[in-house]
Amino acid sequence: MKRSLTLAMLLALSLAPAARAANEADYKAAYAAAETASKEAAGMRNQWTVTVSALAAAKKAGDGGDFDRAIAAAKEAEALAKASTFQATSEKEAWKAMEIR
Amino acid sequence: MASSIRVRATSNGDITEVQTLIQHPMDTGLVKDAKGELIPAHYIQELKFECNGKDVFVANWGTAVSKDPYVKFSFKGAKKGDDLKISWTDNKGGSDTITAKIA
Amino acid sequence: MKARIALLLGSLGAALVAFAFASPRVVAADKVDPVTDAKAFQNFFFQKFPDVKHEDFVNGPYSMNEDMKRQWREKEEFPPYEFALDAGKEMFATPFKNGKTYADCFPNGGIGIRQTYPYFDEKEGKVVTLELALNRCREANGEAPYSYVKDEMASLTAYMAFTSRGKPMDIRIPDDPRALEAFENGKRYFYTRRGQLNFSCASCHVQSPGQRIRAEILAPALGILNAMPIYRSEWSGMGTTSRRFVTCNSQTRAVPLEPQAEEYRDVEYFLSYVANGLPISGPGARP
Amino acid sequence: MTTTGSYPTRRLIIQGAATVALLGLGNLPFAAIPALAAANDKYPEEAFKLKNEADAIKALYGRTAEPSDKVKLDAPEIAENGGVVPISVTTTLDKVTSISFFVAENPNALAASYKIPDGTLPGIANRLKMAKTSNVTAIVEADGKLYSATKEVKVTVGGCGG
Repeated sequence: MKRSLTLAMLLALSLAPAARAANEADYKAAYAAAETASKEAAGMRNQWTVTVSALAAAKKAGDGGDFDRAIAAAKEAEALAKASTFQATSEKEAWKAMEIR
Repeated sequence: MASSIRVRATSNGDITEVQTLIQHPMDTGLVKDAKGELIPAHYIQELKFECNGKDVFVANWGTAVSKDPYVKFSFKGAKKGDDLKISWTDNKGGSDTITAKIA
Repeated sequence: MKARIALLLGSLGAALVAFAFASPRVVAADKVDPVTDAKAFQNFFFQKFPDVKHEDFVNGPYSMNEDMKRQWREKEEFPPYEFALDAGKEMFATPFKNGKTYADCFPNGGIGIRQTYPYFDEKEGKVVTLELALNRCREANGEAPYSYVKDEMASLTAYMAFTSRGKPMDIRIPDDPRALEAFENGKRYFYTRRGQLNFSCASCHVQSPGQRIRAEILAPALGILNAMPIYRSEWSGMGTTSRRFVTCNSQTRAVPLEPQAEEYRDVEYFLSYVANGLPISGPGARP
Repeated sequence: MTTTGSYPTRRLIIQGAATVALLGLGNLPFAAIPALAAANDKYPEEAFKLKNEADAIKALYGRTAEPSDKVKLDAPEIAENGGVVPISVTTTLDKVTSISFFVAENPNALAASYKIPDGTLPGIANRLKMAKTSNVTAIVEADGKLYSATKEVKVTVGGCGG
């Protein structure tokens, strides 16, 4: 019985934050994370156009107060930026496979 | 400014072959510019070729003719050195004309 | 049973030998060797498309498809780059405010020299493209530089390319480690995947030239810059090599670099060098 | 018309008016064709405005065309670019007075119309714009009759994404 109780509590806790509307602080945090990731990608000169547009969408939604959408867009921008940095690092060696010898 | 009309008229025997390339935007009026506004229709409607005092070719064009339009045709009855007068007018009243010598 | 084991051992041995034979080749490749790279690059295309005449590769997609070639021939009767060519010729002859002209900035008055660009400038230790040299000439004579991407720059380079038509590409790599590094940097950029679509230049222009990407036929990488600058129907206007790199990047959803970024100049150096011997065919008309 | 006395004059005038009216009426069909042909001299504003190909042909020539293998239409199978599609036509028909090009799926079907005066060869090459994959039709007016040839040209965008 005790175990299922703790389980239920855990579940309730994890649900709780989603229940109350995302507020500005969450948006700021998500946007900052996305921005650093995209700066890193730009630093490696391997930024993707979709990262830039997702970041812009996040900012627009954030400024408009629609924090749910802003956070989703910021998260997407962060994921895309991370994918592009992964691409840049893995390609450092991977390009040789395609080289005509 | 150089004329908007480039022409190559070469005659062999009695047949003169004429090729023309005209510098003109030929806007259809259906395209939006960067700011999202419609670019107004601006296209050549009539292109006329005259030689030895008579029309040898008249083109009536709509908005489906390519930008910097090109047309090629041939006609009889002219010889090297004759003058070929080419003139066009567009839907905004713009026009240009040149006279070229048949090579 | 014994036979099978022998067979197994034999094939293993063969594989080992092959690997041994290949591996020094791989090791050797790490030392930058442009001559061998160029030979391998050209042979790859000559073998992949045996019935394409060598000098025809510079005609890009039109060397790959008959129906496209016919449309090209028809366009070339009176090509759409005619106006840019005339404008370039006129600009080339018009003196700057200080009385000098472009001819004073270039060897042989700028006529018939396009095939030697880009070259490696040993003083500066970097690749100098024709477009960079033209803007440098303007700035040296107190004139404002032109956009690297189209209009005036395209007209000027169109005229200079026209005066070199038919001359074989003649790019030199001086015996200078920085030049070899620039060549290698260009090669690396050419083969590196980028953008959300995860394409490298080679994904399209080495692995699938002659095939369609929607309506367009992909051009082979060999001689792909010999026709620059090009009038593209897609742009319904002229475009320089820089414009082509920028648009190719954005198509794979990679954010383009500045028009004369080091990577672009180096990849132009690499692609021009491996096309040595193939004729200049600029200015070109493309879909 | 000499007048013979007042009474007959009125009849004559009426008769005259009638004949003029008849002539006028009678002329209409005849006038229609020369008028249309005359219209050819004037820019065929109407025909260029019509969306549908059949209407445009009617507006321009006043009748329909029949396919003929004497009209040879040359157009690419797949256009390299919808903005610049090289299309040309030649014909062995004689007494050709007009040639026109139609792109059925364009916003306006009639693309270009050419007048072929006496002494000019019935062959034209030009570059047209096509909105999308469509039938391209060339119409040749020879000795008062219309002949046509049609070919499908595929058009799509190029490039991989962006």
